Amino acid sequence: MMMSLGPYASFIVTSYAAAALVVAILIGWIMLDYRSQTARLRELDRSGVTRRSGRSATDTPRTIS
Amino acid sequence: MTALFALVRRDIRIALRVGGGALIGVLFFLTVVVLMPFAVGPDLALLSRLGPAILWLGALLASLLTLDRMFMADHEDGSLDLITMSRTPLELACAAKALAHWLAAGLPLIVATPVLGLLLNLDMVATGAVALTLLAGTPALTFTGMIGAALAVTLHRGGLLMAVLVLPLSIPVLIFGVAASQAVIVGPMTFGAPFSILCALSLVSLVIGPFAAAASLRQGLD
Amino acid sequence: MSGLGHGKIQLSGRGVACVRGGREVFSGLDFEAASGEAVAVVGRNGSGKTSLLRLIAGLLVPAGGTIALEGGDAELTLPEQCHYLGHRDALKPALSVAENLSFWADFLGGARGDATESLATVGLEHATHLPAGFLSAGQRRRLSLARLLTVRRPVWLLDEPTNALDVAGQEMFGGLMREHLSRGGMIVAATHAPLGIESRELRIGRAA
Amino acid sequence: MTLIDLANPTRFLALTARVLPWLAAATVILLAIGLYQSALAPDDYQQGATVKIMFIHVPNAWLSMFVWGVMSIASLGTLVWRHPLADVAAKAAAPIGAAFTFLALLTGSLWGRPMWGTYWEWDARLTSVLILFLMYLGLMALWRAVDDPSRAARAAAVLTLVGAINLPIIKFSVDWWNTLHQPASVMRMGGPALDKSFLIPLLVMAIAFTLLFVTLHLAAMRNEILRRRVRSLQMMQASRVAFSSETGTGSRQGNASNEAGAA
Repeated sequence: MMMSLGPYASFIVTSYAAAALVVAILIGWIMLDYRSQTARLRELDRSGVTRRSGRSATDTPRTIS
Repeated sequence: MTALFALVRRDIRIALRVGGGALIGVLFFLTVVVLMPFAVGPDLALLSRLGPAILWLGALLASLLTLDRMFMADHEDGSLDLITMSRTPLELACAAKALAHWLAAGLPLIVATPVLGLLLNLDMVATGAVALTLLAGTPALTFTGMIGAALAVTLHRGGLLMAVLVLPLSIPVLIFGVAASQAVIVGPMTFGAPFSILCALSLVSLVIGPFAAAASLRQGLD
Repeated sequence: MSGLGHGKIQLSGRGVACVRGGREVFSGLDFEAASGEAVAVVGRNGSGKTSLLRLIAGLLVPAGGTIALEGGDAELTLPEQCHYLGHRDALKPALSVAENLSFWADFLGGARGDATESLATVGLEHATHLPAGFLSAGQRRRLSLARLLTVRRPVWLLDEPTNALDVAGQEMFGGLMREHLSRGGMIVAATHAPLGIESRELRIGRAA
Repeated sequence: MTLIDLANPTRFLALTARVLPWLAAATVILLAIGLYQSALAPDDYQQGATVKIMFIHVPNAWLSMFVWGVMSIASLGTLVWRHPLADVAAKAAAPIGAAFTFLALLTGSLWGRPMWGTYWEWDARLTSVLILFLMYLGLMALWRAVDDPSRAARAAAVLTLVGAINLPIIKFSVDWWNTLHQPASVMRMGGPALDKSFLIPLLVMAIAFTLLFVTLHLAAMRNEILRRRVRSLQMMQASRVAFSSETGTGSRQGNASNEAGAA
């Protein structure tokens, strides 16, 4: 189905495209970040650093000190 | 050459990493420019007339603020001692540091200019003119500001004192930067004359800045 | 390769005077140091130990007298042949251990040792990719020592070098200094604690 | 699943792994429905087809405020309840909120161009959103400026809450400033009464974008938890290096001098 977008079609298309682009960048950034963090964790695992068992995973101020 | 390249690369890396100040400068620029209409009112015609001046003032303040730590950080952790002792002349090291600072903190300001031009109702040509004058003029701001940053190390005082010292030095740059941009938008003048003076100012500061900064750093050895 | 590339070198100061903040710290100081020799600068607090090192390093201008190095590289000035290890470590917390070291190696130039090997020697080989900000004071000091190994220079000026080092670190450092001396290097160290190697004492200031 | 259960990051990670695919799927379906409906929506008699920008502009504008609300609650969690995941949530939300705010601004100015003849008008709404955007960026800069997340968390939480209190004041001042200057000729966006043919697609889009935010936020929180794990492991690695070198220095030093002697 072809819509008629009137004289300002380019503005409408641009705003939808920009929204798609920004959301795509967000998703891409989050996925790349996830991949790099898991890779670093794996590397640290390989070099023999492991967390003491029973220790909370995040380094909230109380658990890290 | 490797030494200078290493110094530039290190400074850019530090500026872009966590805790670095490069992007905060752009944010400051953005904030200052956005603040202006609240003071002068949202009259678009007025804003577009003031636009180049607002952008130039914003860029001036933003590059000044980030300059503050240029030598201070190296002084505090002892790096400056080693830089002074090295085989690289201190003048060249200063120039390399200024170049790194401009790449990390000055260029982003120019990249941000078109967006801000939109907010101030500048048309494409005017925005381009302001961006071009900033491109030609911000090196002068960095290289004269560097003298103040070096003095701040000597005097063990940063911040406001440095601003008071450096701002008067940057008046010529401001005059010709704004004049060249205005020439494109309204002016009876041609763009060429003030723009070439602006470029000349930048070139002169490229020479004077490193020497003055190195001299004041040497004086301040302690 | 000797690593230093020089024959015998001789550091000498004649009638050196130091004035800081309008106060005369010391004056008429004569000293000598030769290849393979360690000089321990001792004296009470405020007697000018650090100032003497900074004078030799060219970081302070003497109020009188001369300091000269004979037999070194004729093309280089005295400070350019010195390593200065001060109270501050000249490290950037945002950069990794390896980045910090390789920056100084690139920037200081001259004859280079192997950076990885130097890091292993000072016991930081597992930490190369960690930000220097994660290191403890002792580890930062070790990283500074790696700089002395990576960039070869004949004269080491050390200001309280064993500060922040644990017993094992001091032992390791003693080995490094002996190694440096045996290659014809020279050490001038300001210290309160024993240096850990055989050294000649240079007492400055009035005896307390 | 209570809030206390969520306090354990490992359990949170497990939950995230289970929930994320479903959330993502729901987001995609709702977005598809919303986009289809907004494509079918009729033209506005006054604005013509440009009213279609509304379907993307309004959800983003809504999220720009909603995300700040989420961050404010998370900040309360940091300061008052000391919930271990609160500052993770606050930090992860900031860039996403900034992105949605940016989109609200961008689509707003693209909408404004045909309506006003200029991309940017210092209209009260747009201006308020611009200030909100700057505050998001400031908050992100604050998170970036401090290396230690637990130290940054307190500062960011205080700033977020101050911002939440300040936002209405800023909105009010901007409105006042704007009416002081603005000629009344500028057309207001949206309009008071929205026809049902616009309202339903708009609601679907708003829900879809909110779901999108929830999905992205959970994923970003997971990243943040992993990042902190990496950080604490690196810290441990650093301290362990010191330990091993203490025990092993004797032999290593011997090696070093041997190598150097041979060189």
